[in-house]
Amino acid sequence: MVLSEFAGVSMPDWIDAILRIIFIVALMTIMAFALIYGERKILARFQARVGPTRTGPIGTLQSIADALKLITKEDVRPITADRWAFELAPYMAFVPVFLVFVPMPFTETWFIRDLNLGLLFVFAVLGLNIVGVVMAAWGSDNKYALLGGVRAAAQAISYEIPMLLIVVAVVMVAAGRLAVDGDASAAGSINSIVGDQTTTPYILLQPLGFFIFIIGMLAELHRPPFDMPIAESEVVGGYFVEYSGMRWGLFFLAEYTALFLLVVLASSLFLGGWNWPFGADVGLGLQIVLTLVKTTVMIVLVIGSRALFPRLRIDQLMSFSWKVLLPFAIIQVIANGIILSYGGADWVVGLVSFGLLVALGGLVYYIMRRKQGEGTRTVQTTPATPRVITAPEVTPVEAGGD
Amino acid sequence: MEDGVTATQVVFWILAVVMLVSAIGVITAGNIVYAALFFIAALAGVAGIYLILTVEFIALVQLLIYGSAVVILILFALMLTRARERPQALFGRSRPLGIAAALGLMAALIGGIVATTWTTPESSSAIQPVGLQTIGDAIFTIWIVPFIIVGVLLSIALDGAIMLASPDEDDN
Amino acid sequence: MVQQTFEGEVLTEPVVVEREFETVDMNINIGPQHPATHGVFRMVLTVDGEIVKDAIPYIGYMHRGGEKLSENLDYRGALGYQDRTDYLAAFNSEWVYVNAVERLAGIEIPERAEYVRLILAEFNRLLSHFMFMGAFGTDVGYFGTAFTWTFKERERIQDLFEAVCGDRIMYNYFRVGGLAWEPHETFIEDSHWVLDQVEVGISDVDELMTDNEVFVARCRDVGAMTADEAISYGVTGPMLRASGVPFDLRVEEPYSIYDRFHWEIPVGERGDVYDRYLVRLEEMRQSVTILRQALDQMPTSGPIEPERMPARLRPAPGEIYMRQENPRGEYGIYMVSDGTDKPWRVKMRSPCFHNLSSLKPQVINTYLADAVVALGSIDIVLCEVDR
Amino acid sequence: MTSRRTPAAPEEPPSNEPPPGSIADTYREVMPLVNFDAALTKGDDVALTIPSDSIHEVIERGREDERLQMNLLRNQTAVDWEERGLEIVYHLYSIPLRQAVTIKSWLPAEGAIVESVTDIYEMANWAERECREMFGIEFIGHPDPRNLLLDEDLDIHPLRKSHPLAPIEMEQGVDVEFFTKEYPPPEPAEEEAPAPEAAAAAPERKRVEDMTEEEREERRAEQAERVARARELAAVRRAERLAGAPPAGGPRPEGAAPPPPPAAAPAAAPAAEAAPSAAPAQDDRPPAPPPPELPTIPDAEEDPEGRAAAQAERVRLGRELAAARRAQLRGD
Repeated sequence: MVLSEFAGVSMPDWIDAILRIIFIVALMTIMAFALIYGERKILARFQARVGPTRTGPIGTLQSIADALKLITKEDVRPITADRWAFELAPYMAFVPVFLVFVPMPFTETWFIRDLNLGLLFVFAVLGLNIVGVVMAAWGSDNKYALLGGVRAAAQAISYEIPMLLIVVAVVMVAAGRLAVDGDASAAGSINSIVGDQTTTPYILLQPLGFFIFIIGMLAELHRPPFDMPIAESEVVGGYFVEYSGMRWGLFFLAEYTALFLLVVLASSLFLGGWNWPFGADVGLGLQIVLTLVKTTVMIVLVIGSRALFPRLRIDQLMSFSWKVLLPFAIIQVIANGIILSYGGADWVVGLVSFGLLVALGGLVYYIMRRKQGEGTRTVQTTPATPRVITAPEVTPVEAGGD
Repeated sequence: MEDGVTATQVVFWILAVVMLVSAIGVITAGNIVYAALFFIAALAGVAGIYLILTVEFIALVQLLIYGSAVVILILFALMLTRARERPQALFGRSRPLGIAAALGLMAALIGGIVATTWTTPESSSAIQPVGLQTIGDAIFTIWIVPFIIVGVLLSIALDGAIMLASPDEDDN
Repeated sequence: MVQQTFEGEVLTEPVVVEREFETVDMNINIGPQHPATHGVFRMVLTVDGEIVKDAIPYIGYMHRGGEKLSENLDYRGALGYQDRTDYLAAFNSEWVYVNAVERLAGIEIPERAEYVRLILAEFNRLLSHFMFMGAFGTDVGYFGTAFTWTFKERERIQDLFEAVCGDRIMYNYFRVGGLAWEPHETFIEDSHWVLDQVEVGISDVDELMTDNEVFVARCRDVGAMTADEAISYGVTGPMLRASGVPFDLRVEEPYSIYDRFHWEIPVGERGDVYDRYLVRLEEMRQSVTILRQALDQMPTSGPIEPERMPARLRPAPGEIYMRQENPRGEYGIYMVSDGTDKPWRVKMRSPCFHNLSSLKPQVINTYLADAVVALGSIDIVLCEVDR
Repeated sequence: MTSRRTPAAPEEPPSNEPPPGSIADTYREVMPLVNFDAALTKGDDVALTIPSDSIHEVIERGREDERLQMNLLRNQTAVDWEERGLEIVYHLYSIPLRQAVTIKSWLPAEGAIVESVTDIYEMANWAERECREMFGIEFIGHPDPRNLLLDEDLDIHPLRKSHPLAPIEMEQGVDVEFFTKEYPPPEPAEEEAPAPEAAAAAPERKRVEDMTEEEREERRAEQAERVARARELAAVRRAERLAGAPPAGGPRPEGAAPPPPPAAAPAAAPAAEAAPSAAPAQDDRPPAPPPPELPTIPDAEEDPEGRAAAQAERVRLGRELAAARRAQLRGD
């Protein structure tokens, strides 16, 4: 029996695996509860209101109240719904998201498993999430759900490709830097990428990567401005419209866990995770605080985008991905390849990437301005001079009534 | 290494059973969407087998490409078109032809399996996990020609698909 | 597949197009119970994938026979129905009805009552346009931000209304010949205070929505309507002005004391959803300027109803088509009197009814999301459509 | 309430001819063959009354002619003058020339047929559909003459004066007499004097929460007694009205058989009296079929299937009754 180590106590292999699984589930539910509460409070601040204050001291027990409500609610299944697809969809949607937790580095030593191909594992497993969504959409035999499911599938595929390409670009940069002092093949694992960012976070080396990754993440999570699949005003809740009670809770749990994990991934890939400003030698406590601070900042940004952005239409959403993000991602990968293979310095990669980002920003700005025509304000005001009507002189009929 | 039942063998047999059941399910599923879901289970089984052989890269790529992209496109197509109500082709006129082709293919496969001499490693720990870098070097040095040919082939297929899908002028 | 519902009536099967792997046309029911319909309005869209092929609107859910009931109440009694037709702009509807009866009976209205009426009506236009901004923001995708910001301003205006006439929505404050009772003493100061807050509110909404890239992308060139197409559908109000026709009844056929103020009419160019939004936004600012001038010129004392009012109003036989500029368009009352104390016929010309009839051409061959946005931009109030 | 009072014949408002040079003259100039008789309405608008067969031509020329350019049909409705027939009204406005006109025309009360103007104005599509379902005017050439505001298969025309408003309410159990009574003009003020003492004499009412048990009991008994008295009063009044007093809404059309005597509903009838007991007097519609006795719904605990079956049974019976009633109304 290969003895492996969990929190200092060595134990047989499979007990350790089970313990880690239990750890993932526990931590993720707590994190999801915190996120639900956080989102409602932050969203409220954006909308000039206070958010939940009744349950618990300042509404802190709100998410527990939600969970209790969901558990006690009846799990309704429509008669004409397809039994298997409808029942299995929530599990198919939330299991892959929990698996994504495995390679995530919170501090130098705190992670479930430092997989050698951590990044590839994350995206391979995240892809299965869409299968759950499509099963839910088709299973609940509801026109709105079907439309929501089709939109979710189209959006997921078209935003996963640019994200993957950007991750490939980041791995190329990491491999280039790691090859200097070790084997480059460690570049696949997220922890080693974070380990390499003691001095320069990759956002300086790959600003375009960070931008495209954030947009891809928003699209992957169906968050505004990409929340067309669950747009209430058109498809009334999209693929989980027929779900209620705990099944809907699972979808909700999956959504928030995915939000937390992708934000952790983004901050470790680009903002240096536990490593950047203070380096590795500072105590584990400070590292975990650093990770959480970065994650919270980005989560506030994501929630802010939910309050301040309307929804993109499905064809604009698709054309933005295929015609804008994908080409720039490919150019980024090619540029990295050329610079790194000819021994270019890191700052050269950063400069080129920044140039690409500026070009992307300019292109989007141009598209938007051209679409608005000669400027948004196409409404002129003409002075209102009320017309004087020469009323024909009519003998005033004296007020009727006796 | 006692030659009793090791953990990997248990996992292998579980995966084998899963793959067999889902493969049969793909063919005999009444509903075409069930067939697609069984297809996913079969491909996930294949990825599992790769994981047992500790060839992580291929397993993850298999899961990524087949598990999410290809199958989603199939489901995508099924949901939008009328395919899901069409009568099953299982009992169509071309049934005998189908059986003959299937038997021929099985014969070829069994012949291939019997003919090759399988070199089984003496124990599961003997297989060294292959690093990412070696795979990268192999692809871009030794196998560069087939890699590019496959790339060209795929792009041609992509253009073909776009040609088919784009509504021809007289449609709307 | 045939779906059987509980009551046993068979749902319509999706329209089956016979081509081999053609996408199936689905009948999406934006039913009476739907967040996008702002009320009880049903629209069955035949959707091919995302493109809307055909739209069949169903109205009549809120039909309460207002016109028939008005014929059985005396001239003063039917005022209550006017609040309930357009509950977002109740003062404006009341004003039209009361003006119609006064013009029929030949009653002169004292100066101060005219000013109070105009001020309350313009405040009501602000109230209604704020409601549009909130509801339209939610249609386009702002998750509640537009709603809470605009309702913050609506609360202030409704507090002023509550102070003046004791109610927030169904005011029933105008009377034939003037007002029900004196507005409270600090009416003018309160109005000025509310106007300052409202100006801040308008600029907030402006910053939130107007220059937002995604908002522009969603609204520009959606549901565009040319000028003569709009006129042919009988569209009036902000939707017609957005199509480039400067048709504002306060200027075309001025009523009450609008000729004492100077303000401007916003006129759009393309007639699409974005222009309608801009016209309404600019109209809110113009309403604020009108209100400022009216509040300054308003006489602080004076009678609010004529000295001699007949106990039972029996206007001489005759007819009148009184029309005024409501926030949604031209609201007209065609009233025929037959000499008795009950009107013989009251026809309420509802602007939303005709604006809504122009929905179909805007929705065909657009995306489902655009259909919802176009419906939202018409700013319909279903009680007024069905009367 | 049909023709509760015959209107003081409004054949012509005090005929104030519109001043010369108004739009009436331009219309006469453009279409000399049609005889317009113009009148000035109270809102200083010009109303032209034309024969009903030239409506389409007048409106079409009104739109095309550059002297008129009536491009906005702002309102289209009808007025029911009972014996004198229906009057169809078009309000037109020309935005470029800023002038308004009202085109009116007289139609026969029964079987009014008008040519539809939907080919000229799109707005007329919905307006004419509403006019058709409310007044029963047939519009030839209308693209889809379905009902707009009312049910699909409802072929009654509510806005006609002949359509009874009161009997429907009476059928719903509203005491219409109370609303339509002619009130004598209010007597002089001194009559208010006694009222204040009565108010003072009224015992100070205690809130139900802080009443003792027997007070609550006594209050409940008093309420029950008051309800019984009111119900009995209503029954008496209904019986007296149906038997002797002239039915509201004018003389009953001759020849219609007097309505069958109301079912002998005892004064304090139990709640089952919800079914319309007395057919409204002058409404010659057949009395509603007697409501079938509905199966009682057992408790959910004892036998849930029984409960579901009973509910389904009630739904079926209710639907049958409605269908029978509608068939009866349609008289097939």
